[in-house]
Amino acid sequence: MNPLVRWFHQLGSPPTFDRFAARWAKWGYALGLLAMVIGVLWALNVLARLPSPLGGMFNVPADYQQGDSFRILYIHVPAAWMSMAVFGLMAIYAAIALVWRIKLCEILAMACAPIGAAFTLITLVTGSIWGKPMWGTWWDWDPRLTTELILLFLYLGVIGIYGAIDDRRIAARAASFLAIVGVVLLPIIRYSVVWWNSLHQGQTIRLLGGSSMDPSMIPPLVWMLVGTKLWFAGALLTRARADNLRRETGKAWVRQLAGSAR
Amino acid sequence: MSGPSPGLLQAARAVAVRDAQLVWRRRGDALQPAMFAVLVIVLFALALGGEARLLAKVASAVLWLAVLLAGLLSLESLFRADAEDGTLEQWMLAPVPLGWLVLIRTAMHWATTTLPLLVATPLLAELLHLPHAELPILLASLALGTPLLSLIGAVVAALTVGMKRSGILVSLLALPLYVPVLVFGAGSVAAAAQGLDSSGALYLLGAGLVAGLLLAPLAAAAALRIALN
Amino acid sequence: MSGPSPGLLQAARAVAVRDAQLVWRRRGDALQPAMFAVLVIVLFALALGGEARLLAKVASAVLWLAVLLAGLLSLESLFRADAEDGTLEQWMLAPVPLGWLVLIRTAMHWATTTLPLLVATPLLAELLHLPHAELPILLASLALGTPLLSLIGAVVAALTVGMKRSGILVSLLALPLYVPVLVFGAGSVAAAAQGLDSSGALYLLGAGLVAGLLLAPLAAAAALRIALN
Amino acid sequence: MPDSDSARPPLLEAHGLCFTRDDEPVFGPLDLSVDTGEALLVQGDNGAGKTTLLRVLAGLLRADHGRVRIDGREATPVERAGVIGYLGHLPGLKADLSTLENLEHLAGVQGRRRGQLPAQALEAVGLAGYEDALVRHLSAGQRKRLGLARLWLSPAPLWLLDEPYANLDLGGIELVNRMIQAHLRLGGGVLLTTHGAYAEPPVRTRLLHLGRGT
Amino acid sequence: MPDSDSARPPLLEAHGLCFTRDDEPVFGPLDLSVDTGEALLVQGDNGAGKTTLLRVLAGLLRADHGRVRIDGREATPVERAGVIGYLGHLPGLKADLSTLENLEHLAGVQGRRRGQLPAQALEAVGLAGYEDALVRHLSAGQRKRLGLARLWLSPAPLWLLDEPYANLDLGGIELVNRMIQAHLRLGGGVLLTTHGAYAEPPVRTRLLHLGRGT
Ligand code: HEM
Ligand SMILES: Nc1ncnc2c1ncn2[C@@H]1O[C@H](COP(=O)(O)OP(=O)(O)OP(=O)(O)O)[C@@H](O)[C@H]1O
Ligand SMILES: Nc1ncnc2c1ncn2[C@@H]1O[C@H](COP(=O)(O)OP(=O)(O)OP(=O)(O)O)[C@@H](O)[C@H]1O
Ligand SMILES: [Mg+2]
Ligand SMILES: [Mg+2]
Repeated sequence: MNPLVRWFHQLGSPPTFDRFAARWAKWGYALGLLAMVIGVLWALNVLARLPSPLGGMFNVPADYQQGDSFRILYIHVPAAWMSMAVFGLMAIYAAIALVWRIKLCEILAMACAPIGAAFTLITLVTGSIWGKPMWGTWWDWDPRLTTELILLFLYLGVIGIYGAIDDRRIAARAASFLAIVGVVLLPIIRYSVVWWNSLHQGQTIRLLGGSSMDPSMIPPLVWMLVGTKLWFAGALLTRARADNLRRETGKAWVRQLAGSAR
Repeated sequence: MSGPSPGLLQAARAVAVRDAQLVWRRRGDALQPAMFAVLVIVLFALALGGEARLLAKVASAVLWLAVLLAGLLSLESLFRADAEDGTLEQWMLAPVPLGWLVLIRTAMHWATTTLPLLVATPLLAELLHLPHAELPILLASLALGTPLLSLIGAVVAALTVGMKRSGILVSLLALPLYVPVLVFGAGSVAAAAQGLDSSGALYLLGAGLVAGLLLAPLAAAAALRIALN
Repeated sequence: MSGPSPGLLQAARAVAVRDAQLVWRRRGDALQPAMFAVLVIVLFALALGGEARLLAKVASAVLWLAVLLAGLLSLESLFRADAEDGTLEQWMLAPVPLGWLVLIRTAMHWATTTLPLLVATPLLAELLHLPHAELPILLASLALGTPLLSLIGAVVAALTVGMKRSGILVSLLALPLYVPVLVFGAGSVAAAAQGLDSSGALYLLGAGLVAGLLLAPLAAAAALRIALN
Repeated sequence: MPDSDSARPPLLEAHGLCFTRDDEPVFGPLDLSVDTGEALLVQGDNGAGKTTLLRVLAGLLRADHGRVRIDGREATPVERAGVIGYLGHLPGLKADLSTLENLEHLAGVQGRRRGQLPAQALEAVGLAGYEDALVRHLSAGQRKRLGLARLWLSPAPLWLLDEPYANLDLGGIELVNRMIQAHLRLGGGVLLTTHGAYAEPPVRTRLLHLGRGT
Repeated sequence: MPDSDSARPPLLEAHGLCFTRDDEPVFGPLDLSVDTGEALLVQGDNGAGKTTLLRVLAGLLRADHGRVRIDGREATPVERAGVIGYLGHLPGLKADLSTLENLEHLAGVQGRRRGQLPAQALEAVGLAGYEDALVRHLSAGQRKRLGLARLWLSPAPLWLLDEPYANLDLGGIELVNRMIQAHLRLGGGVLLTTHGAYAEPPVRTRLLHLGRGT
């Protein structure tokens, strides 16, 4: 058996997963929050202003064109990357769920959707806020903006199907199918700036060298990236755990759990 | 034996509470008409190639059309569920007039399907680059026009509730009746855009709304009795 | 005992003949999507107040949108009846691939709901004052684009066929997938209007159509098996 | 009104009632009456027209000929309002609401029997403990019981019951009989249909046999 | 192929078949087999899972565990195609087409038994004279007969019949039994469900009793 599948099978028993999720979700939230706080403080130059000998190391200069408004990048870019990464992850879970019929993967895929939708919404909102000073308009029908909006609709579609079918497993399979079909959108979002001429900025950031951005601007972004990933892990485990419990309502181990909680 | 028969207000409360509970139980469904309108707007902007100047000119017409189409598609859900599970039969046997219950039901349907759309209108107007000066007129015309659309739609929905697959027929029956509302509603914004006075059209819509409030529930109730025969 | 199992062509003929007979028995229903598109176009013209110059500029976008919406609303009828009366079950047990039957069914559905609309397009274009030079491009883009829309729509309709009240959800799911088709379809006409070369967009649509013909039936068949489980 | 003095007109009275559908007669000229404190049992095969008759009497369908009088007065919609409790093939329940919410809605629209509360009605039909269960999760028999609770709660004196025994187990049949007895004792009247003869209420009952073209 | 030599693998064989819906087991691990020339009768109460079992065997639902073999080979969709004739609760008929048109459509998609024509099949089930009648105008029993004609026309050797006796009068029950006998004589196999014990085919029959959680 495929090792990945075997791992899922081992973790896949609902009580085991419940214990796993209950243990690790809070760590995801806590560490993610910590990293994001560091990232934001760093980005806003709060760390640089702290009285410490290393203060200068934390300085993030204002952009020579955009002034301080560029700092919204530290929310916009991590959220944008997460919006796509979560969809990809959801599609992977969905594929495993469809092919090997692993229930845990159905649950995980469905737990991805609302979180990814939230990241997408954050991307859209922060992008609009940034767009007003930069382009003079909140919104434009630019390829990248449009495709990102469509990504939001796809997320909503997945959530919608999952909610519209009564049988949880059939619902999850139908929604998984849509998630897999929707993956074609990801490269389009990513390369839309290359294929069509676009208002939106092209590929500028490389985390490992060759970036056209000032190197001092990079570290807070890394903190934000790590922070959003960890936060996502926490949210995913929490949501999956809730769904898992809901599906298992009435089973002995859930009743035992409820009893011991009381 | 016959106990206290319910007053109009009590019956209205019962229907309104039930609808609110149902919407809450199926939150996702309630937002679908709004989503549809958003999609129509997005598609139109894309079809036009996103030219901001052209978009601004047709923005109010597109918004009106999108709201109207979304309302049209949700008409199906106005009475169908109640007819299929027998609730309408029980309403017909109630000591309060059927028209009154229909009015409350229609009002709740409007509040749960169209009102979210009105709230989202400023955002959608921004997507279409509608000039800011026209927004208040647009909102006023929608606030007066959409309840009227719902009332007219209720009559059509009542007429077709007995059919198995009414789908597009509802639209075909409703659209001609919607035309005057659309003409005055979109017309008021267009007038404002040209610097003309738009209050005339708005007054007309208001008058229509009053007439609709009085007549449509009775007509819909009569139609329901015919359709469910 | 097992007699001659039907060839692909024979099965295709059986489905096509049946669909033609059904359309003939319910002639009125077949024209409804076209009627709907006409009404959307008329409503839009009314909402714009009939300004000919503005209309001409947005004509191709409106036509594309109207055709797309009409197709969207008729998606519901693609598989639902066959699912409800058990025909799909029998198709699944047939010795010919389900994807093949789905392809034929989708083609017949396109021919009976969208083709009449294509035939009416020159007339509708006239209503919207579309410049005559753009008409051939518009027709070409619709001829390539609408079958692709039907194929994509078939996948979505298949996914939602098991739901009791799919209504607006179908639209919500289909529209994001329709966007590229719309962008290139309407884009080709817009390019022609600006005197640019529109063949690129048309080639892309053609390529999409080929891909759709190969993949969509398989995807729709898989979705049907999931939804009817 | 526990007294059913003979001077009172019958609760329900029909004369020469005919119904045709698509020019096909469903049931022929028919006379019937239901007094207070009395049950009328309508029997007939599948498709004999029992449901149709009940719907005509309830005013949900219009008869072609004949007249229906309620409490001695011509049965107009206004006259019928609040007098008729109808339990048909369709339960009139929302699958997404709880049992209690469903009862509250229907009682709000149709009124309540004096001194009865929805929760009490639930208990009366053996659904105590199911107050918050969604109707979606009830079995067919439990739904039927909820419909009976609705009827019990309603202030209507005249009950029209279409196959009240269907879907019910023995305890449920017993419950229907008890409810009918109690209702008649309180001065109500009942008209009920049944398919075969598997159950009928142990009360003063008249019988109407419906055959094709009767 | 009228000879059913014992060396041949059974037409249908299932081992350890389980089906769960929403994590509720519908039927437990189940073994069964149907030989050529043999009928297997599946009995059980309402909701016992008979329909579900038939749909799993037909490949319309996927089992959670267990394997199904047809003619000795693993039952993939390709393997099943053309082997299984399924008569379920849904008739698969178009109300707006005539009986003959319906048969022609289904025979076109599923193939025909050698030497049988749609009109002959209609005659075999007693619907001669109804060739041009729209299905919309048929009674429930006539529709059931049309479904049987479709089955008779199909070349599939293995029949899965879900309550074939329902809706039929005595003549119809007789017809089903005759069809099953003829089909078995031609070397086919039949698996059928029935509710109560009101009818069963007078042939070599095995019995499978399905209860909740079996
Ligand atoms: C609503 C408006 C906007 C949306 C939907 C949006 C969307 C996105 C998305 C999806 C990405 C990730 C692309 C990828 O990883 O390939 C991204 C990256 C980025 N966005 Fe935006 N954006 C918006 C507005 C803006 C504005 C106004 C600016 C600033 C001028 C901006 C600057 C950037 C930058 C610098 C990146 C990182 C690019 C890179 O990968 O190197 N965005 N945006
Ligand atoms: N909506 C309808 N349209 C056309 N015919 C109908 C309709 N409803 C019922 N019928 C027909 O009218 C006749 C009487 O039907 P009805 O439902 O009153 O019978 P019933 O005595 O209640 O039968 P059952 O015991 O099966 O409930 C039947 O022949 C039936 O086929
Ligand atoms: N689509 C469905 N969704 C959820 N539960 C279902 C569905 N179909 C059937 N069930 C449940 O599965 C169980 C088995 O149903 P099934 O239809 O197989 O029973 P059956 O033996 O055929 O009954 P009957 O004799 O009434 O036809 C029942 O408890 C039923 O409520
Ligand atoms: Mg009946
Ligand atoms: Mg069954």
